[in-house]
Amino acid sequence: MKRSFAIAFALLAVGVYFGLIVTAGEQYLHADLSLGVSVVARTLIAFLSGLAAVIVFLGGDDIENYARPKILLVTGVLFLLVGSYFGLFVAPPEQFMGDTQRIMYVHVPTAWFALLAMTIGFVSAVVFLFNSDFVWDARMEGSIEVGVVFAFLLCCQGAIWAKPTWGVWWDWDPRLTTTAVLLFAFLGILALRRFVEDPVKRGIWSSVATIIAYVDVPIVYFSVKWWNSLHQQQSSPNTVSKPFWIPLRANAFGILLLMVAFIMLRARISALRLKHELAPPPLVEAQLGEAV
Amino acid sequence: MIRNVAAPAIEAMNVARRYGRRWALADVTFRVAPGRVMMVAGRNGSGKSTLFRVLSTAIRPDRGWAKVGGFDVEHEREDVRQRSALLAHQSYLYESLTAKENLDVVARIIGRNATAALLDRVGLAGRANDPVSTFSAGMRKRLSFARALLQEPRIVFLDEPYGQLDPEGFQLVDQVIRELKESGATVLVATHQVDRVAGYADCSITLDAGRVIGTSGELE
Amino acid sequence: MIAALRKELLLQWRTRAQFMAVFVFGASALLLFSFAVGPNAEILRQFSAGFMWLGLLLSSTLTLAESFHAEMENRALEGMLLLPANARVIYYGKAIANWLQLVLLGFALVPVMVVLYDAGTTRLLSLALVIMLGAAGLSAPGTLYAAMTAQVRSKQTLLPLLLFPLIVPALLASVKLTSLIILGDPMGQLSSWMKLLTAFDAIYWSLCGLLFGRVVEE
Amino acid sequence: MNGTVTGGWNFVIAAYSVTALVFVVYGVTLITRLREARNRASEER
Repeated sequence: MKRSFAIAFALLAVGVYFGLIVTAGEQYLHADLSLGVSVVARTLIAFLSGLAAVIVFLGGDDIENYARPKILLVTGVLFLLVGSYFGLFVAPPEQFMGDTQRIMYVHVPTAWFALLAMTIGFVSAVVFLFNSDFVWDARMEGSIEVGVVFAFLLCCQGAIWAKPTWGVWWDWDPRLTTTAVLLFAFLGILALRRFVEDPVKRGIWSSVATIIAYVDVPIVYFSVKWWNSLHQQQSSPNTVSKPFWIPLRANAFGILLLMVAFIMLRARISALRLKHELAPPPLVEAQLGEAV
Repeated sequence: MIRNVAAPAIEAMNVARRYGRRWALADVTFRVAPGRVMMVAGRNGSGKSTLFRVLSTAIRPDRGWAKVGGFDVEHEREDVRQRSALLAHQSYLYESLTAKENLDVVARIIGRNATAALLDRVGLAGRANDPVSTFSAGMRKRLSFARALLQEPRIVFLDEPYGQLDPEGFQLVDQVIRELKESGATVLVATHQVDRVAGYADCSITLDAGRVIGTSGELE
Repeated sequence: MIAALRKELLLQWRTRAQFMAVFVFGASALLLFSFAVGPNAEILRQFSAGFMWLGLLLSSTLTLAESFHAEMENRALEGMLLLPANARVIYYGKAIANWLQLVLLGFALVPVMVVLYDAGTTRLLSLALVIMLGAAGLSAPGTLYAAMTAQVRSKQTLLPLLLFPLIVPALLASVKLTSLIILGDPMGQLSSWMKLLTAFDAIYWSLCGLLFGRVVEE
Repeated sequence: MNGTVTGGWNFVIAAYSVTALVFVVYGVTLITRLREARNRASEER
């Protein structure tokens, strides 16, 4: 358990090195730290090792340990501070979007990790249905709630982005609309969990509902896309050019760590309640004197 | 599948089941040989109904395991269901359907008929075409009895079979249980009519707070 | 399967008064929608498809919840499961029965829509097909969620809360298809929407059948 | 207008503030809820 935490951190460090430090070295120190790895490969490594870190962090998570989420929380905040500093004060305004482009540095990573949190919820639901291990029920509840919070945040950021860009708060953009639908679908699942007392039923039903809602994501996306096809197809905001990499990726790693920490914390709350609910029957001696 | 014929009809090992936070069954272990009539005694809330619901695969045990007719109640539910029937606390009847329709629905799903004969048997032939919603509690009990018998079970769980019945109904239940026994079926009867059932039961267990606190007679 | 379906249809036939009540509810919803827009015939005609499907959707939560009422009354559903009948058979019996009822309700709401919104069409066959596919999209997940929420306190709120976000694609496709049929289809979008709706139905009819057993077995 | 969105700093500030607010509030509630749950668990023991 202890080892998996170290491995996850090492994976994260690899991702941060290739995704962030090499680029920062090129930009500001004019030093080549790439170790001969090409740009495309670096991006791929950063992406894959970040994903692997999330899997190892959560898969090898010791639900009894309360120090780890806090370490992750602090590290995540540090990344976010660095990323936001670069995003707000260092990165140049974008060619077309001007300064509003800076919203993208928090908006895009939030979108990635909202979807990832819900994917983790989906995976936990499938695992729970197969092995009935309540650790996965706790993880499912944690990741769904974090997914809901992120999706809510995403809708707020999306509205703030849409106003200066298209002049309206809500543009029925397929991605944003899908997020809103997802937000309501997963809110419904959290409500369902509140109304079911029996922990076994609660686990199974919410797993089933999670699977059903998650499968809906691509269908909702395509239906909204076609439905809204008469509107202008907005181009993707430019997040690919190198000057924008540092704030975007620093924030991405920061939000990644926050997401993992939030899920861990929330799963611990659920696990404590489940421990209470699933306690074995009390070992009282049968009172033979009172037999019928 | 070939199973050992001498194997117990019902075997429960450390069975426990929770409703919410309350353990309705804490730890129940017993075995019954085929063809026996066993009485399950115990006051209200002692776990009799929960035990029957676990054994008839209506609910899963949270701890322990049980086998009915040699089949595991958790993993071989279809096999258990094919061989057993439960007369439950709830009647399992559709209120808007008539007595005959209720039986026909069951008969069609499991591929049997002879519903008319069964209705006659439980004394409801005259009300066969009245909807269940007009029935009294005792008549519902009779109808659910017919519903359980329709499945031609080898192992029968009767939860309070005498509840709400008239004296004539008492006689009917006695007779049906006797016939089931003669046909070689295993019958478990949960009841408060201890004296009445003790007259014909081969053995008995007594439950309290979800545990077995007494056994009598030859269980195996 | 046939036996399970027959049972459902018999139950529905016995509660046909309920169906009339739901139909009146749907029709009055259509009437109320027009008050929200105002007596502008052109706008009403434009929105007619959306209003009809919203009316059907609102009515569907009533019929879906009702379909499990009889099952919960005396725990009849548990009784069915204890027969050596597969949970999947029970699910498909119920889902098909609910689908038939929704199709019937949809057909009944069409004349109301035509009269109120002046949204007539001669392509009745395609309209019927759309109603059948759209109702299938409502009934498959709706039956599964109704089975869950029937056992829960405050089921009236929970069923729409779970169901409405889920069926957004089916609703969008059905509304779009219906209005393409009524208002004409200049861009030839009909077939791609039809494919989307069919895909939604196929996915949820198989997925919900797989998962139903886990929901009702205890 | 040359196709560039000018200004918009207030929107940027709003977006960053909302983000910070949501993260901080959610993080704080999580930690307090966890503390409560742990206290309750230790009381029962």
